[in-house]
Amino acid sequence: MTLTTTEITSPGMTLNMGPQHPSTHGVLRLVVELDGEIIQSCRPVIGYLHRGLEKMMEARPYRHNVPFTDRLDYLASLNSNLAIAQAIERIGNVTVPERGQYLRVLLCEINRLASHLVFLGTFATDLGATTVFLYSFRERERILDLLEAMTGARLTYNWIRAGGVPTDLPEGFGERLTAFLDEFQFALDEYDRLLTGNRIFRARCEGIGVISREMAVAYGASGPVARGSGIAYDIRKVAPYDVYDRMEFDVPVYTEGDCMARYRVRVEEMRQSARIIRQCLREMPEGETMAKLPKIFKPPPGEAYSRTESPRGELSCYLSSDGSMNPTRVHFRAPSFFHLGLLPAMLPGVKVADVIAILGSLDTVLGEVDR
Amino acid sequence: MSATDRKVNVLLDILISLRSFLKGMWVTATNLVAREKVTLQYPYEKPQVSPRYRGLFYLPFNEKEQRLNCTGCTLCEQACPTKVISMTKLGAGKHGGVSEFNMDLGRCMFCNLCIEACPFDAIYMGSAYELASYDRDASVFRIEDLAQGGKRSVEINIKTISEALAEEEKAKAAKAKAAAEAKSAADAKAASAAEERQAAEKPAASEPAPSASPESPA
Amino acid sequence: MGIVEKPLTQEEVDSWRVPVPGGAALLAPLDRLAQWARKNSLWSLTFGLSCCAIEMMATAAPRYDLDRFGMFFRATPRQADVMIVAGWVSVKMAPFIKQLYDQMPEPKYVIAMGGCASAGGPYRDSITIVKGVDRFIPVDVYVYGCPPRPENLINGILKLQEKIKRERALTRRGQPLPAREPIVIEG
Amino acid sequence: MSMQRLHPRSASQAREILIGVVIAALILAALSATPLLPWHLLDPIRAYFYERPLLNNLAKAVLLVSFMAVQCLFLIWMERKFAGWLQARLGPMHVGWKGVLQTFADAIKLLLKEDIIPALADKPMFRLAPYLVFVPAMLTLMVLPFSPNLVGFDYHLGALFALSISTTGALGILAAGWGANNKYSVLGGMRAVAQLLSYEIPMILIVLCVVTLKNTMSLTQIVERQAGLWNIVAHPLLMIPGALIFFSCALAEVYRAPFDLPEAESELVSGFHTEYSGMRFAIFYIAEFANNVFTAGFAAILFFGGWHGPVLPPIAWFTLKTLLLIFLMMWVRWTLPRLRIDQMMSFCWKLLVPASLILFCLTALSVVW
Repeated sequence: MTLTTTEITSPGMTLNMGPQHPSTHGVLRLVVELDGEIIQSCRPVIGYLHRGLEKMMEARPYRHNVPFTDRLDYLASLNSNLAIAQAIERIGNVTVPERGQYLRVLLCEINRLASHLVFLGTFATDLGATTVFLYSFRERERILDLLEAMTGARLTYNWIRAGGVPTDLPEGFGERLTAFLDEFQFALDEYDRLLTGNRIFRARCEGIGVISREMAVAYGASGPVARGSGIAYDIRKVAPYDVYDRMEFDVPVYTEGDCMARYRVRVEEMRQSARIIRQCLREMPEGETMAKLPKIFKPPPGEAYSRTESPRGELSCYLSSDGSMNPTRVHFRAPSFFHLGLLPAMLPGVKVADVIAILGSLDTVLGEVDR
Repeated sequence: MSATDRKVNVLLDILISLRSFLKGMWVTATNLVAREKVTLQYPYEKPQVSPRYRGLFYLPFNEKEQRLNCTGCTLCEQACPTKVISMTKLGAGKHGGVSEFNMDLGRCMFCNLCIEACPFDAIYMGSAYELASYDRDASVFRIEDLAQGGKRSVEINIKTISEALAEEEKAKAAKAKAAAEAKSAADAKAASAAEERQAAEKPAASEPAPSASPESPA
Repeated sequence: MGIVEKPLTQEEVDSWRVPVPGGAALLAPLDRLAQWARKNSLWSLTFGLSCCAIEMMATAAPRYDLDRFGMFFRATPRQADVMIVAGWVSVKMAPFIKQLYDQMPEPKYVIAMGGCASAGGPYRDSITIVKGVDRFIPVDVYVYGCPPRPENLINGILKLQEKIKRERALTRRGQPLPAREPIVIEG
Repeated sequence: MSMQRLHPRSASQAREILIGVVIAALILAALSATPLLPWHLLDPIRAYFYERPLLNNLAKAVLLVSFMAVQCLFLIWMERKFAGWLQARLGPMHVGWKGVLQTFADAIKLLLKEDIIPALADKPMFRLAPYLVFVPAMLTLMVLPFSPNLVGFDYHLGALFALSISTTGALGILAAGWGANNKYSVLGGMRAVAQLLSYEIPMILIVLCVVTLKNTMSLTQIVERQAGLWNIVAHPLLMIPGALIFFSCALAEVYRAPFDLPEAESELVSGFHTEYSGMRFAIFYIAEFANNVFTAGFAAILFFGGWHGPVLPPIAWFTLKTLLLIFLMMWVRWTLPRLRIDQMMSFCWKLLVPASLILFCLTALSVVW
């Protein structure tokens, strides 16, 4: 007679987090199977913001496509603009004037600051430190003031176009920006004192949501998520575009791969962005900001692929042309999408409360996931 | 790790934690007491938006020529990615204008492309941003909402343009009349010449078939 | 999926009048009190969809500070008075928004923030986007802009407060809605 | 200092602070003047009530509850204002002077809201739960001595009474979580009960320390025996760690950050009161603040000498101490992140319970010696 063992399991509980949940940062739905407080499996459901953007872009001329990218990654719309602008330039063989390139780098880095500040605020709020959110938004407002002075909008700028940047800096922009950066480093120190050293914050972040180096590579993680896992991968260094090869900056890398590492990477990136902005302001040459594009822009048949480093990771754009006014295919490689893919692999075995910390530390923007 | 070490570590950890809490609380306390409150009390204090701010559109009114700059060339309409603009043209060419100019802000992206497309400086984005309403249809801004000076300037615009058009029409009519007169004079001349010729050739005219058109050579 | 909204008749509205000795004269001050309380305590639902949600967050942030008007964000619809629909509404999301709206206790208000929530916005050509959230829930105030500035949103909230001030809270429990065509969610 | 370089305060706002200080001073002065009022005019009324003990107690209860409700509304306003200032904004501004009437508007609105009972809820439990939370919160306040002769019910086992009654609030929260039939509510309710019961143990041990030191369980007696020196000054080695432990437990008892897990907004939406709307939610909210007042007052009695203090009258001192402790709680709440549930439990069982036990032994030893 053989002994058979039957495993006795308690019926799990299915918890639906989202689509409307305070911590999902937009409309993501996580179907989480629980055993007590431990997660058995997790299935992210996306598509609540799907709007057929890539298809819509195919029906429009190249020039009209740029404003739509504002709404891809709405926390860093200038970076999204840059991705498609570069692809259009490649496909149409347009060279951007040098001042235009400097301006682009400047604007992108300012926007990176704004985006990381939103990360900081929302991440801290998810962990219960509501005040950090308000402090970081206080500094962000000043960045938005600067960007409004430059571009005329607060969130969806559409100010990096194919060919360059449509206008030059407004008067007194450099001084205002430098003054802001001088104060900003104190603000960063303040966040450090409020969060980084805090024992509770460390307890919530250290060793939570560990992404190993191999896993990060396997799942196509990029940006701060990859750099938090010990991969020194930054498109600005690996495949420099615009004038990033002339900039002096460090790529912060932490090897722990936990939430804390990703948080630290982003905070350190803010300091590095400030460095790049200062260099841009110092070294920017005079001259044209935008290359002339023909009124009716018809690139030769072919394909183009651009890679840029958005605050969330590697944001790339693929364009193909058949020689007509409209692209035949537009595709974006959105970093957040790949990071969401990490969730089902990471979450089993962690506690429910850590889901929020992990999701917050991945800093996904659902606008670019559901295109 | 020995037991005493662990005890010391626990104590140390407590002290470090307390210190980190106190550090954070010091930050919030300085913010409470020593820092400015950055709040802008909106309905009472209105912010100064930047000169480049992309708010509500307006059609500038040209005082010198007593009309809106817009010529109804539809370049902005073509430049719009989301088909916000629709207009009714009034006349064409040099004296062209618009009698209607609708913008549906419900689908507008405020992307500035229409303004860049305009060669006549006829459309701008102003600093007005208060766009709330109880009514969904209020998203469609008509020409009298957009034009500088409102309804009056639209009326003036239409008047100026239609006057110009009428003048043009008159001039055209006069020109056409002159041309027609010249033409009729020439025709008359030609006719009389033909008559003369006909008269001269009358004896031979009855020979070809009458069905043949006058242009076709016999 | 179709949601048909029937306009109220005057008889129905009249039947809701609360019969009280003394009538309106007695209830009017209470009415004023209720209006005052409702208009000054608009707790809003933490509910953001896309870009406009970031501006909504900025409105709650120190520079604009919604708390000045007694507005703060509640995570659960049961404790919310106003739902700010901030962002584009896809066909997949629409039933959830309807559900959240149904979960809110009366009296409840909706602000459609931004072009997308008001009228479909730039995505009016897209098949997956509902052309305005008023296709399935009644909207009180539309705020246009892409995204609207925080001041613009506050302006919308002030408009909503004015609307609440005109409402009869106790003497009449519902206002006749303007007749509308039947509303159907497309897609 | 370097930190001052960010957003330095302007002069007009300094003026506002000055106004606040002046108003606080005026209120304190008014409180100090209360003994000078012609209280003897009320004597006939008092006599009437003293002859009828049942009516007397009823009147006391009604007075206490209405006073606490109004005080809680005021406290909520203060908290919102405080949070606003701490977060570089202004807080309520437009309802009444500087938003004083804000919470009154909130309360009236909540009363007029539709009352929803979910279809799948356990209806009797759902209805009962708010009162199960509210009543203990009010009962605990009954034994707090606001001044030598202002105490609702001068019970000789006051400390025991307060501790045991405050624990029963957990029952209401569990009922709320369970009755709503919502997953988040259940999780919140479970967390609340686990947290309350665990943190009760170190709290009781610390209260026992004080009781052992002062050799009485009556709260009035505990205060009276601190006449010369406050506990925290008289026995610094025992009472400073004791006060710290008590303070952490108090934070956990009233569900305040960093221990606000039962209603952690980012995790559990609103925890146990997720499904509550309108009036019932208002009751939860007020009970929470009444608990807050109670724990702060309790701490003031145990460690800071209750109503004792120079110059000002007893009631003013007690209010001042309670308010300061409440502010401390608010300050901690708006600064620290939230712990995870298991971390919080291990913090209690691995650190607070042993520490309070050691402290209790030390106290016993010090008394014996």
